[in-house]
Amino acid sequence: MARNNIVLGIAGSGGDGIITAGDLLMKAASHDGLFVFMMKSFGPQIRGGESSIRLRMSENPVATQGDKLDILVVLNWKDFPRFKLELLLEDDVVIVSDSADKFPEEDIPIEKSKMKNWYKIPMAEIAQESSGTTQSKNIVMLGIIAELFNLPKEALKEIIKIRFAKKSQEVIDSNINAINAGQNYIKNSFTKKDSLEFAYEKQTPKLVMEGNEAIAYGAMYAGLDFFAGYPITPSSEIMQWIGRFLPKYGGTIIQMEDEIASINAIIGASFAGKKSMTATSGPGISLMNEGLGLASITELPIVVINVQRGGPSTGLPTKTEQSDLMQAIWGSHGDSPKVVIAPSDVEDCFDSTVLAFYIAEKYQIPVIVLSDGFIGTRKESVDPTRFKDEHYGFKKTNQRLTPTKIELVDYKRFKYSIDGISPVSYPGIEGGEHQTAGIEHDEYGRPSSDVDVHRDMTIKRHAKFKAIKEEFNFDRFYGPDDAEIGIVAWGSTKGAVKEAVMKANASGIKVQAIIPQIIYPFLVKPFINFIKTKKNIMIVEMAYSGPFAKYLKGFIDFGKYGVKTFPYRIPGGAPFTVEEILNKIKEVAKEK
Amino acid sequence: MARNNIVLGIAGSGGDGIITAGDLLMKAASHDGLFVFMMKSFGPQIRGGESSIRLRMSENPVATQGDKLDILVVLNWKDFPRFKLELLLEDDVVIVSDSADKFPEEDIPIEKSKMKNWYKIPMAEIAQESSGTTQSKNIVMLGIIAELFNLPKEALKEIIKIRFAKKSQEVIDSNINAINAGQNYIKNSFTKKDSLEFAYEKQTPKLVMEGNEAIAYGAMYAGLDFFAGYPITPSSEIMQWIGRFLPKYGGTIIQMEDEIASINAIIGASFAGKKSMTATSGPGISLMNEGLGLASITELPIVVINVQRGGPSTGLPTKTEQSDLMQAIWGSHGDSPKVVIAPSDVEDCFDSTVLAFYIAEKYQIPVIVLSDGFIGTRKESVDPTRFKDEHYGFKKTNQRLTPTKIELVDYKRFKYSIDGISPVSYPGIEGGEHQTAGIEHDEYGRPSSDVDVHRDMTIKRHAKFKAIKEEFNFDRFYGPDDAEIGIVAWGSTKGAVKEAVMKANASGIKVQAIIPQIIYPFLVKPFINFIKTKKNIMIVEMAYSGPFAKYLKGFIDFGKYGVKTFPYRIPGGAPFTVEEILNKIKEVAKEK
Amino acid sequence: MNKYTVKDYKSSAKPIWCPGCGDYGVLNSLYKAFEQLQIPPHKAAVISGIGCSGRLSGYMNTYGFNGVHGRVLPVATGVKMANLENTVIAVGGDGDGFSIGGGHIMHAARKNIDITYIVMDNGIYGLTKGQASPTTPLGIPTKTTYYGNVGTTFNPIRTLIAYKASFVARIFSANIKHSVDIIAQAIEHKGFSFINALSPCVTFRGKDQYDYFRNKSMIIPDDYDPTDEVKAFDYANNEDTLELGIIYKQNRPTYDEVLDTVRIKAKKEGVPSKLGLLHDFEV
Amino acid sequence: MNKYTVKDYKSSAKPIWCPGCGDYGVLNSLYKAFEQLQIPPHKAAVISGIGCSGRLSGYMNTYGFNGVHGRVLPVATGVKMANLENTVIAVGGDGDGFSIGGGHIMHAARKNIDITYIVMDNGIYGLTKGQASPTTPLGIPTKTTYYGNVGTTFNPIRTLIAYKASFVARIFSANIKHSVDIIAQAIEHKGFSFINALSPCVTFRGKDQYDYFRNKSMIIPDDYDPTDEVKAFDYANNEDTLELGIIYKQNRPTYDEVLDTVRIKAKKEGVPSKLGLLHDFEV
Ligand SMILES: Cc1ncc(C[n+]2csc(CCOP(=O)(O)OP(=O)(O)O)c2C)c(N)n1
Ligand SMILES: Cc1ncc(C[n+]2csc(CCOP(=O)(O)OP(=O)(O)O)c2C)c(N)n1
Ligand code: SF4
Ligand code: SF4
Ligand SMILES: [Mg+2]
Ligand SMILES: [Mg+2]
Repeated sequence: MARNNIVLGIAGSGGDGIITAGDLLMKAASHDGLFVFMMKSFGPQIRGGESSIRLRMSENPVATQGDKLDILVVLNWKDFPRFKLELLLEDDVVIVSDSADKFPEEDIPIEKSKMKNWYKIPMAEIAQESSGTTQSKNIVMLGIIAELFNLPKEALKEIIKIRFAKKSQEVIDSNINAINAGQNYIKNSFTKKDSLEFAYEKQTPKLVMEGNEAIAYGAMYAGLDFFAGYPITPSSEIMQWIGRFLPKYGGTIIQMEDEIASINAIIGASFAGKKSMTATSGPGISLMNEGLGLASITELPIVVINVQRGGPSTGLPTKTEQSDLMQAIWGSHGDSPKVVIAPSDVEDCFDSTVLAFYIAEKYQIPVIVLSDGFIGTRKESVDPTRFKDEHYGFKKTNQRLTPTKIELVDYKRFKYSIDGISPVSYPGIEGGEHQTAGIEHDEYGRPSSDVDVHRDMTIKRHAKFKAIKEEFNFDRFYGPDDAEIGIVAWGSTKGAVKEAVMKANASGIKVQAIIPQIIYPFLVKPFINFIKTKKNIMIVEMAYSGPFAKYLKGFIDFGKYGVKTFPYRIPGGAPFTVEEILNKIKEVAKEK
Repeated sequence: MARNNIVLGIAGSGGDGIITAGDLLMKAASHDGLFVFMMKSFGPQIRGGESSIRLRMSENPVATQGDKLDILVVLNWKDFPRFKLELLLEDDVVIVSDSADKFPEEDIPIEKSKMKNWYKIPMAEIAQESSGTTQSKNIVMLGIIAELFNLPKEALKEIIKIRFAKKSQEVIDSNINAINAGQNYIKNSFTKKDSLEFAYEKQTPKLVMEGNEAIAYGAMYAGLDFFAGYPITPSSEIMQWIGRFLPKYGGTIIQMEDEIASINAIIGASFAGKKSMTATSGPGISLMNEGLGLASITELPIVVINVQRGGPSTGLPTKTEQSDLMQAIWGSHGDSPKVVIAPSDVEDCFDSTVLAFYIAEKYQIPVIVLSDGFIGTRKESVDPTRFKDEHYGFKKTNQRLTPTKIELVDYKRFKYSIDGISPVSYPGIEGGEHQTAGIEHDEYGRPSSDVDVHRDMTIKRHAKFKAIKEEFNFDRFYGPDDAEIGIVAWGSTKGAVKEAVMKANASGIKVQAIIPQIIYPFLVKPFINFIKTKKNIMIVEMAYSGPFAKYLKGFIDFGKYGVKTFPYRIPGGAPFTVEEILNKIKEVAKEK
Repeated sequence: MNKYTVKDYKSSAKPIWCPGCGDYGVLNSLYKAFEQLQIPPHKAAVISGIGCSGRLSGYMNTYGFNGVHGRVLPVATGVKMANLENTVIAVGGDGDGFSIGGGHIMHAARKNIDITYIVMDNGIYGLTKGQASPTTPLGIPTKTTYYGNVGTTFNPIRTLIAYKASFVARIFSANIKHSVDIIAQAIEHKGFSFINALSPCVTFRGKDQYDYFRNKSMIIPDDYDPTDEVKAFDYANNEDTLELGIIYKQNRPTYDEVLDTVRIKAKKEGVPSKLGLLHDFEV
Repeated sequence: MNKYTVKDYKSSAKPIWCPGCGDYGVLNSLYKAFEQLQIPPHKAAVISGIGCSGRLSGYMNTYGFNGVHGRVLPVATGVKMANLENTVIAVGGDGDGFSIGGGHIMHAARKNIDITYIVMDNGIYGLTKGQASPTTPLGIPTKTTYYGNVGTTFNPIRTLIAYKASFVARIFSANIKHSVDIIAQAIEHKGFSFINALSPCVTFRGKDQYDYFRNKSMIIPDDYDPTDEVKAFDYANNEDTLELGIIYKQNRPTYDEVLDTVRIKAKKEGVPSKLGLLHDFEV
């Protein structure tokens, strides 16, 4: 059965070199121009412990990791159970394992029926024979499965050459030997029983990014000057990537002592006129809430990235969840307007970050980009033409409004205006001296505890929301406009929702999904246009308490439009599968 | 015109002794058994600067400060304008000022029509004559107005004796002299033109408390063992009161280095088995969000008081607002259940705090008490019988569930249960050793990153909400059940809402208000019973972005019940007046 | 005969640190110090921060609290002050303690809270996989300092002396015997005891870190007098050698002792019933 | 002739500190130091924390930033590192700096951020009306320590020396001439300069605080050598006297200088166009 779309999982212990193997195969596929989608998963150990990768490869773009594995490779059975919810298997899955690895019957959560196609191959032995050590088992395994299922064989060797170019020729040779040994084993002494076969046309090589890298790159593309941050899983890669590249352009990156210091430092840099950003995850945001309020009242542009992880507290550092939504909007005390944007895939991480800088600088408001561990740490093919200046240039060049000469006479930093935007000076501009303050202040920036000043300033700061709502519109719809079933989802659930919607429509159930990118302020009008055409609306999110559904209802009286809502909310940990959502769509379709 | 209910305002500069004067008069009134309601207001200066008090005195209980002043006393006209929104005047207001104080015509925002009854009295001169210094001007003023309007004259002298008992007889005498001098001036050389006259029956002396004191007292009543905190306006009095009294009972109070340390310290003390609490205001909560999540996932009882002030950021430290509601519920990252309770007046501060300890300890969950500057710092008469053990005893004696001997065999700290409550041991209990963790954990408390463990634990932690919703019911309704207009409000807006409802009903507009005390989890069922009988519902809050309205709508599909909502939301600074709300009720009454 | 032995202090969880991690040594020393002092497991609480080092509390069969990053001292302060009968040990890493948690040490130290605080110092962020910490040497590349670490290295011992900590020591995780002795003394010390534990991270600082610590450290000679703070400050310059042992020690009242005097004063002014407290609100 | 005089540095806002507050003296000294150094107002930023002391930035006709409580150093770090041309002064109180902000000083100091940090130290929380601060003397009653202050007093000078701050000084707000001189030197110093300004709070510590400071302080003799950290540590014991002047001073690279070497290294590895950075994502 020739397939142009395949999902492969590899599980084993850290020492088995699973990550390296997965990475090489993913790169080989990209080299051959395939679209890839790769997730890694680890246990809590830093070294050793269990790890797994799942890799989807396809001739066509893919939006998800693929619900179930077509191929499962196991290098160490005892590590498999930890991933039972993350590595679900197709009924006709093909299993490949090392025959030397004992199978601990009882504990393995695989139904017998799925074990029909199971190849036990002496991987360690082949490795030992071909290279004198079992260390190369992972590479041998690549040769085996490449040959078995027609995965990108030649490309694998190419990639090995590129990857180890900086090491010795010896290293390259021994790795290629290992591939060959695996391939030869299959070619020479093996009878294939299953019919699974990958078949694809080569295309031009693809770029591959993680969401965190796309954010880092997006920030630099948008003109980032100043980054201050503190490491935290799963966001650290953003800081690390920026730390490597920003200094080339004269920018400044500082690792601060904590997240409180980080956000205050970028507020300071923004006050000094620079495009500034920090990146963190939930625990860091909890510490930044005071700073976010400070940026809101001082009307200083900053971009804050939250790569969400499972909560509460330290929670599930390496797993994904969407439970920081309400915090992003309301986490700081007082009426402190800020903007919340949610990327929905890796490319969108780039896009959302560029947009975040645009909005922050134009509206002088803090912007939170709500990514999550799922998008942040997965690898996905991206389309290089996305990054052309035609698409983003206008956003990039947009600058803060600075005062004119005339405005500098009797300069009012916080001058009232219809859209809430007032020209802002910064140190270096003569005549623009002013005080900015976290305390309530008048138009000059002078502290004031007058009730009417507070009322006017609160209204001024919120006026920006109106202007933003006028500037932007929803633009992400999937499925036909005339569907009576609607889905609202946000962020990383998009992939599964999109595929589920396509499948549902293909199967005759009309559904349309909407995935807002700007989450807050909520673009009420276009949303109402959407729900007006619907009868039943599913609200999908990965947070058990259902914050997104509650948030939407806060703005939209669904009942008024005769629309019934069907919240679908689960705690985090593993990303949604397409099937889960499809099943829910079918349920909703039965509702009158 | 004899009145048994009177509203008096005094404005001047800090040095004028206005606060002392107000305090003495309030105490005199309480001494005579009157119900009092007193607010103070200051400018930003620590010393000097403008200050004002407004004091309502009545034979019957009062729920608000009274919209407008019947009597305005001004010791220093130049300080008056700062309070123009806080000291509104009745049309027939009587104004009393020092004739020596120049009236700066242009800047005084008082309509001419309200200046008909204006007595300029040589207060400084009388003071100088009677005591050789103008310092006693404030006390002379008390004598003057006491005589003029029949305020508690004899009680004033009593109170002076009590107040200065620890000082010398000389001090007492000179103050009483000053009172007499003021009285004599009116008796001997003054013709009263207005008809305002306070008339009342003496009753048994009343207790007077500020909301902050009521919270502090409530905590001690509920068995507080451990307090850690960091000063912040307008909550500091809580810590200060506790610091004075808790050590008497062997309890521990520590001033920590900041709010982060404070909340972590009380979590530690709670882990060690003690009833623990901290108190702060918005900026402090922003810093405590991470700790709140930690308490939530470790399921440790703590009580956190937030005396809200105007925000965002440093904002309006000395003025009131209700803009931290959503933060209380959602401020910490991740799905981190906590309970939010809102007191609505001074007595209720006591009640809410006792209730907070009860819920925290029983459900092993952090509880936030959302008070505000208005309740926290005003002085109000309270009914001493409220504090009887019959009312609160059951809540006070309730303890955490600790493990039985049998449960200590293979002890599971986080054992799954229907109501989410698991027996909790603490250091000292043999066999109860366990680890508790901010990281996701299994029933034993051991770290786990398994997806299904996280799912089960998330559900366990939220199960407490269901149990709480079953245990409690709404109990605060004002106005007739069959009213078609409803009002929902929370916290300190209660007073104005209650009076407005009473006035509206008296004037023939049927309105019923509901004021939830437990805000989160939201007691949906009783609320639905309420709205079922209504057509139009006003949602009243002092936060411009309307968080309370959005919050309610998140839970209740008003449209489904055919109910229209009318949010009434204003930025903070000054408390609602009864008239504002009444006007809004009239508007809503016109709606079909 | 001992009532409690090392195995009574071991929890059922098996440590998952990397093979060779210095934290194993600290854990073993702690087990032995507990044994030596015969601390009842149910009367001990080990409070930890977040980091590889923070995992330690989970391996102790005592009460354990694994909190959030950087807040180990406030939690430990609460646990101790809530019940003086408990032995309270705070543990964490150099990032947890000196970076995000840096603001708490001075206050626990100056208040002289009667706890023992062990910082497993590997000069790196282990758990987050290799970023710079305040004790990472200048110039070396880390994940966040691709071109070499910037920022002068923090000197924990000197700092703790300046904070007036009443017990300041250093141990090396590989020297268990010495570490057991120092940890036991720290626990016995009445007041705030600080131990900087040199504890290599073989994964992100390499095995060399063992050699570095081994070569640079030396056990403090017996005739050293740890009671003079200026001499101790001079001694702990960190540049020539890393002295192992008690570098500074002082006896002064603990926070709980001072609070007791407060309670006595408060009681002298009268102890009404809780309802009697209402008198405070009479006019 | 001077281009800028004191009045150019005065904002239109009139200070609202209590009559006699020490902060007036600090403000006046700062005006004069600015005049002496002829700092253009538009190239200076004064960053302040929350407290009575934090009001100072509002009285300067420079750029001013009045942030949140305790975060003056992170903000100042951002302002300075964003644009090295600006003179950046951070100001705050003892609570702001040593209590809630205590965790930031060590990092600004060890990184040697080129800013001047003035702590107006009155040993009390002024703005919140009289609670204990880390520098409140033991035993005295405050609003939060009704029965007398508990907790040993924090020693800022010794601590800053332990942090390796490159300029550590003390001034007394009543001695304007001396203060102007020290502040000017601090601003001119390349690197992190810390000034502990004894600045009485007449309202909550009483007028006596002037006498106390006056009696206890002495100007450092000319022959004092501030470059030896151990001697400086010894000198700054705070018990006998409060030395006024520069207690410790060292020249070492500032953070921006070190970052410049990083930038040079980074550029050496090639500077692609921003679109060219996409190569990093090729397989
Ligand atoms: C508020 C917050 N910020 C950041 C993190 C991420 N984080 C976890 S451990 C750690 C540092 C670990 O370093 P260290 O304290 O030296 O411990 P080690 O792992 O080296 O023992 C960081 C930054 C977090 N958990 N919480
Ligand atoms: C997060 C936070 N916590 C507490 C406060 C309240 N607060 C404002 S100023 C201050 C202390 C002031 O003392 P200090 O820093 O010594 O300044 P001073 O007024 O004495 O000059 C406090 C606790 C606050 N504004 N923000
Ligand atoms: S990463 Fe380093 S500190 Fe963490 S367990 Fe491994 S060796 Fe130890
Ligand atoms: S309270 Fe103290 S510090 Fe504040 S202005 Fe008055 S004297 Fe100065
Ligand atoms: Mg470390
Ligand atoms: Mg102070």
